[in-house]
Amino acid sequence: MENQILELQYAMDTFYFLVMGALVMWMAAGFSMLEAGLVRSKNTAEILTKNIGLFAIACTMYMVYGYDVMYGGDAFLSGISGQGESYSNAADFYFQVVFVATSMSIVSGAVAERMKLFAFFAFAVIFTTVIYPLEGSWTWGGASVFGLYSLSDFGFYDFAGSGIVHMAGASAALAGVLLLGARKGKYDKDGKSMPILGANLPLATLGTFILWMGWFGFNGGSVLAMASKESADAVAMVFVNTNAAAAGGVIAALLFAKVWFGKADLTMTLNGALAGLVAITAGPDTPSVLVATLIGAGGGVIVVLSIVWFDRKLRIDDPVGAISVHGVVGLFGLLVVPLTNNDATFSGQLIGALTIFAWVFISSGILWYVLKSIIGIRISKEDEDEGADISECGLEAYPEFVTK
Amino acid sequence: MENQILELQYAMDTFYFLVMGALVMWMAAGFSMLEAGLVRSKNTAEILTKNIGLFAIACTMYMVYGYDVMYGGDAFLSGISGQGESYSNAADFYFQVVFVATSMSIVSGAVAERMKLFAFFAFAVIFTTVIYPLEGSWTWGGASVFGLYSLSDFGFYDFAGSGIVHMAGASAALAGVLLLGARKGKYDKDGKSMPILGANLPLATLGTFILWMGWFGFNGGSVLAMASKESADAVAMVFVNTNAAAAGGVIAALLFAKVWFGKADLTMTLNGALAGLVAITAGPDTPSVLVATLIGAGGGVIVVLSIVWFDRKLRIDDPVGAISVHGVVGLFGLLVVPLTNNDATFSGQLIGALTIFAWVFISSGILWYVLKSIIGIRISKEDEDEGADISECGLEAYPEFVTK
Amino acid sequence: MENQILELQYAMDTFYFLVMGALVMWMAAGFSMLEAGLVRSKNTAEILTKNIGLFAIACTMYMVYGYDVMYGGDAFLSGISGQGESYSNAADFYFQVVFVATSMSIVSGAVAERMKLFAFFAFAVIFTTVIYPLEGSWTWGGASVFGLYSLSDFGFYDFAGSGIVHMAGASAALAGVLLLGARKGKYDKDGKSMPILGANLPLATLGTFILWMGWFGFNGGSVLAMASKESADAVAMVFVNTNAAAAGGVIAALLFAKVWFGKADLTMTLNGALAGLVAITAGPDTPSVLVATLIGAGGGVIVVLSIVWFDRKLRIDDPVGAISVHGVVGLFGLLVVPLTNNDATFSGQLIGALTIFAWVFISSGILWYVLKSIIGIRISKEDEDEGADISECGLEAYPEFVTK
Amino acid sequence: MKMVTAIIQPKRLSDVREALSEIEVTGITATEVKGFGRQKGHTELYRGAEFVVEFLPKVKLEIAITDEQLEQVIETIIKACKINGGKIGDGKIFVSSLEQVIRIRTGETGPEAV
Amino acid sequence: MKMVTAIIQPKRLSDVREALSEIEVTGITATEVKGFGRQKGHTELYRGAEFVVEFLPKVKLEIAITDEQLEQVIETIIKACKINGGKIGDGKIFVSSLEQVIRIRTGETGPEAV
Amino acid sequence: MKMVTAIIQPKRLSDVREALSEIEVTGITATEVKGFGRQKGHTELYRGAEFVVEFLPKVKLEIAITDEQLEQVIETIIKACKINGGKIGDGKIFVSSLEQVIRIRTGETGPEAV
Ligand SMILES: Nc1ncnc2c1ncn2[C@@H]1O[C@H](COP(=O)(O)OP(=O)(O)O)[C@@H](O)[C@H]1O
Ligand SMILES: Nc1ncnc2c1ncn2[C@@H]1O[C@H](COP(=O)(O)OP(=O)(O)O)[C@@H](O)[C@H]1O
Ligand SMILES: Nc1ncnc2c1ncn2[C@@H]1O[C@H](COP(=O)(O)OP(=O)(O)O)[C@@H](O)[C@H]1O
Repeated sequence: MENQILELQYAMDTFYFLVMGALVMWMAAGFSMLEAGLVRSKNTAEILTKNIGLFAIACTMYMVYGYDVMYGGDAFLSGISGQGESYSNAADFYFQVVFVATSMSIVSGAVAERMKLFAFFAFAVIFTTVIYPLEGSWTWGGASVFGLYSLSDFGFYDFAGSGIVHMAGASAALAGVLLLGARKGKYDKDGKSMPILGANLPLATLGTFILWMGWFGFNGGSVLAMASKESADAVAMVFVNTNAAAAGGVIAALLFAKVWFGKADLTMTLNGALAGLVAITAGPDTPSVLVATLIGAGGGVIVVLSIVWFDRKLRIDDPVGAISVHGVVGLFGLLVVPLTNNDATFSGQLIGALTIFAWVFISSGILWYVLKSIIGIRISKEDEDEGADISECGLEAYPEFVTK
Repeated sequence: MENQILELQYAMDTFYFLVMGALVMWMAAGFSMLEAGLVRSKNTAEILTKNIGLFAIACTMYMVYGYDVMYGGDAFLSGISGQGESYSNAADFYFQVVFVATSMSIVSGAVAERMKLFAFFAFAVIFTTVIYPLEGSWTWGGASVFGLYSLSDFGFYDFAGSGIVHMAGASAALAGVLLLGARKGKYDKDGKSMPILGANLPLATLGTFILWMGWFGFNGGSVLAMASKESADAVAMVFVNTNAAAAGGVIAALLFAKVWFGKADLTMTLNGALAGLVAITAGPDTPSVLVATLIGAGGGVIVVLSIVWFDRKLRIDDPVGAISVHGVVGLFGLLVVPLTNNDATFSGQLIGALTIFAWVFISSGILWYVLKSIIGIRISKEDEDEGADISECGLEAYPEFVTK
Repeated sequence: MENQILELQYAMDTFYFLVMGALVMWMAAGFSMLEAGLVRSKNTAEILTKNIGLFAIACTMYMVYGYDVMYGGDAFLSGISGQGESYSNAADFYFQVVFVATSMSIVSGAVAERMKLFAFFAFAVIFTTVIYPLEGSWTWGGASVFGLYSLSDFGFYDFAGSGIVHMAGASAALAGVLLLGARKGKYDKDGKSMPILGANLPLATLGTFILWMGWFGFNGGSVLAMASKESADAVAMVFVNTNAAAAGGVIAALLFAKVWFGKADLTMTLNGALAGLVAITAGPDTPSVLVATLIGAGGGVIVVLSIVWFDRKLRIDDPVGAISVHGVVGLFGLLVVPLTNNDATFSGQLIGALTIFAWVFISSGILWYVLKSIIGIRISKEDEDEGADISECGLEAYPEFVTK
Repeated sequence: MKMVTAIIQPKRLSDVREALSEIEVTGITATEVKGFGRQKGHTELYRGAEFVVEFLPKVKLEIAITDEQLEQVIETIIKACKINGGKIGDGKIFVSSLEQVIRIRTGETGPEAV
Repeated sequence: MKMVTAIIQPKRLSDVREALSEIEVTGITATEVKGFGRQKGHTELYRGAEFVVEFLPKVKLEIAITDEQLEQVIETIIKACKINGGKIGDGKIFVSSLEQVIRIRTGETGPEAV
Repeated sequence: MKMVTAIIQPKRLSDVREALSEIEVTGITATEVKGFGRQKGHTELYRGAEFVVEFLPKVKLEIAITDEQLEQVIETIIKACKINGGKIGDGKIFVSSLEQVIRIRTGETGPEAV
């Protein structure tokens, strides 16, 4: 009977991982819709192809090699079996693989509307096989950073990946955007930022809601156990705090944009929701619900400032605001963890953030550079005018609707 | 070992609440898409902003005060902790909070295309902090109505909230719509109703499917326990009946509209699905599957009649049909419970419905009136012509597509 | 205590069925969005009506009679109760009913843009009451084929329904399409295939992601148990393999189309994802993750070839590629099972496939023919020009957007 | 015969159409256009950046008429457009001459075909 | 030079275009318009309420040609539009005179630029 | 008065508009059209089948001007369109005569109304 109970615990934890993993997988749809809504219609089919393609690449490459790099498990290509210790190993893999895809999804939005599709896919192959898994091995994997130091020694704490997943994706995106340059027409001759409007805001909103829902799996699953009172309480608390932070992000971004710009800016509000979610991800387990709401609200304000700052001051063109949402707010999320969690230290968070950023930014930068030199990463001016849909995919996303 | 079993039960019930809650949260996306699809494109960005904003407000205000009002739990702002008795308290809160948001979502559709965004948000703050929680306290909370009488004494039974959530939302909506008036151009000088077409029916259909899916969480979670044979059977039966009622609603509305109008009216069919769901919500636990299908079908017929009646006879302009779907059919749902459930009495259902309606309609009416007097609740004629997207949000939902 | 453990197992298995079933129900939204995105805008409202209508019909007719036919359970109309042996009977019904709807959904895409709505519904009634349940009774139901032979004797193995659900749907679709003919303008006077573009590719992509997510329920739930270590491991493995096959299908279709056509064809990529999923469905339990990826990739290549072949060589007009995705690839899925599963034989798979195809194709053919003779199955040329939305539903899906 | 081309506010379309059918104008062709005139475009906002939408949505009506109808048609359009008093953005009317009009169905030409 | 403006049924567009290219018309500009003529609009339904869509979708073709081409072009259009016999809604053709035509790329003017 | 109708590449719209406002043209009506000229359409792909999109997106500008402005306006348009040297597809300009122009708001007519 003892055994039956153990089996039940095993089954419940496995089931929990699978359900949470399915929710995280769903985030792939969220990123696709968000990005498809925020680009111009002439680049929509391409970004959809990019998103479904990168998800497939992430799932395959992480299976082939990345999982092994990150968790140093069994040998190459054979690391995944049904059996596990306290839950199925396959369920663990399933949950992990959707995280890689999430990190990679972040990149696609920032380089939208001008990057060559297959250059992006080539990047995705390396990112999901090596770049992400390596930094993942230093953090969740517990390995030391190139044998030099161990992040856990410094009190680095990143519950579900504000840094490991989100800031990492944003760092790769930043490196790419810097080498890629702004979209044609984004800045006029005086360097003034020209708005380029997203074509389909209901899609972008849908994407945000999907991400919000998927995030329950993202954070909730990161408790890594369900089948005991303690872990059940932890998962429940994480759900509540994740929701509260998203709500806080929405309210803060909405009000802040209303006061600053005079209107209730929908795209900023959507970014506020995501910022709230990113902000809480580093530590949804320790704050009270009220504090979680405030952390989310902090993210909501920061994201508005950051997007404007990147766009108008730094003149870094990020069509969907991915670098601000996932990078800047991801960092913020890491830095507020010590406020409510004694296991984390401020310096540990900083060192961790720096380590992740340095590694991902530099390695991605080199990779983008190599790709740029060999096959080129940017579509031609002519193709950009006509839209990446025609040049990369040979079709249009909304062929029947007359567009500007 | 005894203890381990208890922990497993605890974990399973908590997990069940969280999964059901995530499904209900998903309904927020459903309402957004449904409403975004049924308004004109010039009011789409605004309604999206409204929907994501109200969800955030509901989550925050219910946390700050509403939950406390409804379940008279611990003190202000501190009521939510991970720990609970037979399931995590946080999971319970999570499940409850998404219900408030649902009730509030109902309002947004009815007042669409003409209400001031921030007047609506102000209403949402009070509705989710006081109006809804108070009537919730009389029903699910078990408190007596202003110390006068107790609904449970009369045999009032509302399993998952046909009345408490749906009719309540519709009552607030009705009060708002009466003070707000019809959209410009909705009725010509002879009072003839002019159709105002929804701009994006695939979105509306998606929203309906999302709501259908989320409803499994809404009704299924309302069994409030899973970890025993009895409760598992109950949850399963609730799932099946919920699905059956939605199916019945679709078929009935489709056929009824076909016979009446000569065409298979898609928006009526969508409303039929929702009507079936609303109708079964008061008692998905007791009927057989066949009876559940018939209850849903009843809702499907009623909703078609009611929408036409409100639109053409009463000349109450409800762009998405929310008052009919959630109010009229919600009442119908309450009234059919005694047919299959001996714990409920017809008079109890009537008294309960009246209590909820009277409280919500009057308190909301006063609140709308106050808002109207102070800040105004309606956008200007000029802004209505140009669309609420420009006036409230400063952007358009589909800037590239040429519109009528 | 023994009893409590049994109850917990019972509860967990029931819960597992319900969650998996909700995911499969969600596939109805996936098919709707996929098809709505791949037809022209003038036929969009009609196909949405068709999809929600068929889902409702499937749920109702299977309840009324189909479930009884398939599993020979209790008497007509009373077969569904909460109670079950190792899980709730209602949960089992819930899971099964969404499968019927899936099979029926496959048909709607292939006959899109030219079939009469109510002829389709009439077909759906018979298909879900008799045609599908009968072949289901021979396979999952364990009954012998018209008392002649028993498929299990030959070593026929179809884990989650590559044949029983998908190929069956495609067979019914093929019979319908043959009697219906191609859409007006699909082939020019020389028989050259003219492309008819889908109006909304983001919707089609969303639909694909929804189906991908729902498929975890489809395959994962087909393990039929969760509450033991063995079954938990099996479910986890099925999840991982399902995901891997979809990823393999995407990559293969994307690359194959890129090499063949020179562009990254989005609609082919979407079909690749679905083909990967269909291919693995007959046996997601036995292959390793790598092999699952390859099976999916096989499906991805086959689907591209098959779609082009049907379209240009056979001149069979299938607007969404349903016959290729579900029929041809479904067959492929059946045939590769023996490679990794010793319980299945190649001949058994062939006999099973033939049995299903013969029955469904012939019975559907007769039914379509009868419908054609009595009420007609095709809308008029005039209505086809104007679009089925106006003729069948009396409204347009995107009334505000100017179209070609 | 004349071709009258009127650029009007979209919200005036049904008023103008009704007014014209009262004076027995039986054919109109309407096009959605973007207009740029004295009326300044309105300002929109995207992610905090303001920008001016310079081309405003207008409707262009093309109405082929006989020479005799000209004056009345112009007056009717002007009246229907100024229902709420004249405002900037109310639009313009252009008149040009038509050499020939042909009804495809019947092959009729000239004034009868209008 | 002449400007021929033909309002036709959208479904006739490719027929007309093919017929015109056979008689060596090399340039056409097409616009989606809404037409209101003798043809009554069709009835749609929304939530049980019927309403008439008065403006029907049409395509407007503008074709600049030399004076000599005029007759042939008109005949060709009429023929292509009446492929299934003449029906109400088949459309109209308007002819006006063009003072100048300029090809932007080369600066050519007059008949060569057509 | 003249009506200048220019069919241009959509991407040249803002250049042309700016150039025209510098020479004090105060009104423009722009329409999205599909053009078919010497420039061959591009090839798209759908499910592996190639097809030619024959009608390419263009923008039609209609500009009512006084007779005196004609030459300058034409030159300005040509210059703005050939910013990157002339290419096939750059477009065409048609000039016709206007008999009357009326500003609806004020009722002004003739050159002042332009
Ligand atoms: N000279 C012109 N040529 C072409 N179209 C014009 C001209 N002037 C005005 N229009 C059209 O008429 C519309 C109304 O013009 P507007 O500036 O409001 O006129 P007004 O100066 O009479 O108030 C403009 O949006 C434009 O489409
Ligand atoms: N007098 C007119 N002025 C402008 N456009 C017209 C006129 N008459 C007809 N049209 C256009 O031609 C289209 C076809 O007209 P229709 O009423 O079918 O012509 P008919 O009377 O020749 O059958 C109309 O939809 C409209 O766009
Ligand atoms: N004869 C014509 N009549 C009407 N429109 C024309 C004509 N010739 C050209 N156009 C329009 O001008 C656009 C540019 O034409 P294009 O073939 O590129 O001209 P070019 O031969 O000067 O390069 C075409 O797409 C079409 O819209």
